[in-house]
Amino acid sequence: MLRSLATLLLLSTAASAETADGEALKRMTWDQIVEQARGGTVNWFMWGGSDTINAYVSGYVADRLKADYDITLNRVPISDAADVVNQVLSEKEAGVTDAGSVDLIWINGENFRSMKQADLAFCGYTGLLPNDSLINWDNPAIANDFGVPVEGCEVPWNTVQFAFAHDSAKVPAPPQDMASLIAWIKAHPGRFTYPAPPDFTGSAFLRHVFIHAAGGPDRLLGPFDPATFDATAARTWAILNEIEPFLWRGGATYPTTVTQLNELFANGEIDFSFNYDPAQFGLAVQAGTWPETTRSFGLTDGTIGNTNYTLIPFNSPNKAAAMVVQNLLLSGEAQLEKAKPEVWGAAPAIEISRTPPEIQEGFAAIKTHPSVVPAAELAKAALPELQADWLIAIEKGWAANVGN
Amino acid sequence: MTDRTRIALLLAPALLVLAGLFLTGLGLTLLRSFRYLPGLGLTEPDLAAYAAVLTAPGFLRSLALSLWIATASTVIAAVLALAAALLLRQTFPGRTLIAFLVQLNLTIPHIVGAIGILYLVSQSGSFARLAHAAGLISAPAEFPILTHDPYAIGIILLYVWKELPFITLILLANLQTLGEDHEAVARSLGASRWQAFRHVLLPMVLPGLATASALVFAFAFGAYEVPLVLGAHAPKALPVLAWQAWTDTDLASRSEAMAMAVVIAVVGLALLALVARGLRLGGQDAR
Amino acid sequence: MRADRMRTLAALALAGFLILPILPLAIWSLAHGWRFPDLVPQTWTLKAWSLAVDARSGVLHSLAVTAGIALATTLLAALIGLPAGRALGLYRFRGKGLVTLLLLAPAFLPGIAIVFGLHGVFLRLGLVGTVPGVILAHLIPVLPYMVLVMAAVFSRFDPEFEAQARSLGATPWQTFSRVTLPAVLPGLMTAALFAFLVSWSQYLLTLAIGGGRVQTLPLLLFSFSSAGRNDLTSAIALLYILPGLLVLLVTARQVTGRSLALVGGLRP
Amino acid sequence: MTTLVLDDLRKSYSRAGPAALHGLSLTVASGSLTALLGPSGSGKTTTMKLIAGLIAADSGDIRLGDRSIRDLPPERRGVAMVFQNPLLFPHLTVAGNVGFGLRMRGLPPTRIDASVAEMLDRVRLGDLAQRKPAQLSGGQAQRAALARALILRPEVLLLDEPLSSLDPALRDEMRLLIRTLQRETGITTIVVTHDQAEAVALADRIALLLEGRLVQDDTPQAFYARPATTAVARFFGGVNFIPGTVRDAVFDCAIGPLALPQGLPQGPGLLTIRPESLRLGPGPNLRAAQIVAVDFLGSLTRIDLALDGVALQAMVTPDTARGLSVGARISVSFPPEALWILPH
Repeated sequence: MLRSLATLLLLSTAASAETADGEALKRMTWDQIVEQARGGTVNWFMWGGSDTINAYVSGYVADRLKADYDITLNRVPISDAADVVNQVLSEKEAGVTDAGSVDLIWINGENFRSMKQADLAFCGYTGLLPNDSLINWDNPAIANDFGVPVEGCEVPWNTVQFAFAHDSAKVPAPPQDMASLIAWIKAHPGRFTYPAPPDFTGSAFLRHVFIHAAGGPDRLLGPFDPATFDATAARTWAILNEIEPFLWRGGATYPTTVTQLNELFANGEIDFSFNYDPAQFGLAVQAGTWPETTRSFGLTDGTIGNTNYTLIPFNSPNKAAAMVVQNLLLSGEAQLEKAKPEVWGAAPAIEISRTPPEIQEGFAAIKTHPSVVPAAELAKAALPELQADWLIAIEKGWAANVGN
Repeated sequence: MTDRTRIALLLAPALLVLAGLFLTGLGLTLLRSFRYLPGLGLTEPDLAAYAAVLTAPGFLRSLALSLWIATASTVIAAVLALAAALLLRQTFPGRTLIAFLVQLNLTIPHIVGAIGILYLVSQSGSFARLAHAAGLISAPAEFPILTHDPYAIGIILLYVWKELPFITLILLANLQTLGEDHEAVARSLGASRWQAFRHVLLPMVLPGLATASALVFAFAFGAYEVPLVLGAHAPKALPVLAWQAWTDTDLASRSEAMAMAVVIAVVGLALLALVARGLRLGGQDAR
Repeated sequence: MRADRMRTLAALALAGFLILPILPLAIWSLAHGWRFPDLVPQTWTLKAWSLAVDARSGVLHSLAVTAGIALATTLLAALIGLPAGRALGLYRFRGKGLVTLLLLAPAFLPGIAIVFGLHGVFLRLGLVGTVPGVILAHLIPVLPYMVLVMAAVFSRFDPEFEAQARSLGATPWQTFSRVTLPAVLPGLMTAALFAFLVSWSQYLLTLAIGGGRVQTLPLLLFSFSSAGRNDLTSAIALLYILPGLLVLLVTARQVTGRSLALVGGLRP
Repeated sequence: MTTLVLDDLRKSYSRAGPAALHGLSLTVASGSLTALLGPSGSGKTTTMKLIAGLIAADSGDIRLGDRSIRDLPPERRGVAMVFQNPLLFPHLTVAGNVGFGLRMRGLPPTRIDASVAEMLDRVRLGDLAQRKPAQLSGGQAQRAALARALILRPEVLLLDEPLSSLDPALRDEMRLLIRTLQRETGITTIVVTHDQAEAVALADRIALLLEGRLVQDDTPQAFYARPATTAVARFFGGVNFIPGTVRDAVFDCAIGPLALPQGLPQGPGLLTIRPESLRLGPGPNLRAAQIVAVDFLGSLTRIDLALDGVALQAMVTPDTARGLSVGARISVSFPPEALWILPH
């Protein structure tokens, strides 16, 4: 324990800007970059609430980085990526351009948009990563993060798709689409709720209702359009206000986090939970938090899918090492490892068909947890993510019209 | 070395640290609340952030909520602590154990207590389960709403739990210094037990009680992590609202966060002024 | 003897109130799945504890960091607060009221009131995200307690003892270490305990100034709590209580006895 | 008016604390000023607190006139107590303190003000009515404390070491004030003290407590002339003790037979004579002694004597002592009326 404290003290004082100059790196070959990266330390800020994900990163990933590249991975657990964006922003404002405290962020959505807009991301280097070839950049769901073009500013890590969980012992026949879900809510007062935005998951649920109110996603794709928004939003608030009295606690209050939603579901206070990462359902059952009879499903009119990424801030002093981390995360082995249900159960962000045969066999052999709806099943009805402007407008509108 | 130099030297490190950290932090917060941000090209201070904050209904509701939390917690904790201190002043079997529990509680961080309270009194918490076992409720929804509730009952409960020992210990120390003789005199002068408490003991411990209560009020008003764990989605406690505004990636809301911080600081300073007046500090130099 | 029974009841109620919120934590830390309406978990397990002490979970590392920061903060606060307490406790001087007010102020101004500005200052100094930065930030809420308790201690200290020692041939350092320090030590221990606990419990300042990189237990605890792992959260919460409990046991004699009166020394 | 009777009072404490009482019986005559005398730890303060009702007796009874007050709460006993420290309430003015008891009784403010003003004048604190206790001198504070109790016209007034916190000059003044006020009001008063000289100077009667027991209850003079035990004699400054046997009116001892007054108990006993009663020079029961030491003590001179192997002490005026030197032999006489026999 003392040693780890000493390391930390040293780390914090020795914020040397070894590979802060991104432009210089871009002119190097991969081998040169790896050479630069050796012996470095990467401070990876990521949501730290899942012990399985933590174990994968601090165990498998960190061990391989140490063994193969002598890179020390310092996982920095956080509760909200927005805090990190804010931190980098503060650093920029204070003129810290080459000695930032963040080397890598697990990120997507509006946080990515914020970073990109404020020029906080290190961009244009992803082609240098050897495993970049495994990414299908032609897939719009990969090349756009919540509708914002990635443009070499971040590297995909996982793909996820929104799914609902229910206890099959209590609700044997859950509603299959948004319309019947709304009907179900009205027929079962107090048995449903959703986390209040800006909770990430609650916000995603809102977008499903919004798309439903719009009669489909088609008119919502592309840049923000105030006229379309106003018309759709009015219908959305009407629906949400209509179901509000039938929600948990009569809609007087909403859970503030998806954690509270999960807790309510675990204790049978409500009949549905939902998550952007269905693998979490299996983990909750394994942890004993949720009943064994938990099952999950997508809606027939579609659920939103997205990709999440890792990003290097513009002022990271360890860009080379961070790039090596990103490259390792993309590798077939690393993606396969985290796809195993007992490890994490996360869906890969790479094209499996481009990996070596033994990796492909590995993926084929994976049996998903019975509580987790298979990604392929969900993919049959997938909705695209809306651009961040829509998202912000929906969140603000909800606070003013529904959750007040 | 003259006494003046000696005193100056003795005080210098503490004043340097506090001026360097505390006053600078406060000063910069104030400066930025006036939207003075040369780094971003804003060099004309204005009151826009205050205007935005004070006209937002959310802010006023949050301010009211935080004031309510602090007031209720302080009053309840102070009254109970007074009773606890009077109890612990006596000798009875088990007193040592309770005195230990009171001290132990002082060492428990707020966030641990907040999580404990959450597991205890939420609608699916231990009490709800007991109620279910006793046949009083059949589902969590029937249990009273004590956490994440609009009246902040869970938050107040936590503060009472956590601050009761703090005030109790200060009162006990106070009572120890005072002894029991003043009450004995009052009784022998014909005061009933209640009168001796009301007219003698209470006025004598009041300065200590008031200071401790002011500290508790300041803490309950400005703490961030407790309402984060136990608070409802709306309205948010003021510190949570301020933090959210600060971490908002929209730079405009940062000035608003600073303005909210200044409002919180003003409440704290008002408390300090009250305490200083009560203790006759500040005005009197030599004491 | 009805009064006796009332007193016993009140004592029981108080003890129960103090201990109750800890009980669910203890049970949760040993539970595998504990859902409503089960009064006790259906399966007991040590899984949460083994995860908590597993190096990869970072809990022990955080424990060390938290303890190291608290100890360093306490030591620094003692070094700064002892002389200041002496000045306030032994001397009368112009501006004493003002100085006392300034030293008292951080106890009344919540961290959130200064942390945004402090963050800006520390960013420029390269202290954000560093352990020294967090220690410095912790000094702000810690110093008032240290200074005021030491002021109370010194107000009861007779400097004639030092004069006596000097006249018997002691050097200034010998006088301090053999005469002054032993005399104020019980009070210093009380102040140190408070300083340690204030730093130990700090959440907001660590979150902001540590920038996530200085991962103390409260931050980790919140992280797990917000992930809904009640079992892990509880195990960490109990671990988080442990060192405070140890410090309390070690210093119990100092704190329960005469020098508890010094807590009243928070009154200047 | 009201006689205070303590009947076989017992009080024991589980742990170290105030002294215990082992069956105290004492009658305090109405209107008298009695000193409760004893060294520290003898049970004086315990007795006072029992009378005041601040602690409860294990057994025994306390009666005021013909009613038992044992189970009454303090405020309904008609007993007021003044403590060793003035214990003025720091948050009240002098007037507020003096009027405290009347306010507790719910008297109208105008009547309280009048009584307080009158009382303050009697203890010469009229000018200081609006002061806070912190601004008073020790003597002023003690007078205020006395006034605070007296204003209630209690049936019994208890004073716990009222002079011990004052410096010697103030003591005489305060003693006189207590005496005067007690005589004027006729309130049955008990003064606790550990100082026998103070007890003698102040009280009509003295009750001496030793180790939780009443050993003698008598007039001050009797404690000098007729102490009940050796301990009492020693407590009152007795130093001369000679063992022997009383036969008729003669005491047989190491220095030969001494003539005694009539009526003393027969058999073995301890002869005592106060040092100031031992006469240097001729008289009854004449003996020869050698001077061992001469110590000038100011108003008196102490002469240590050796008489057939028995050590004796005499107190004489400096005039009498003039010319005496160590080693000289002088004659010493034992006036029979000054001899007293203690049980041995």
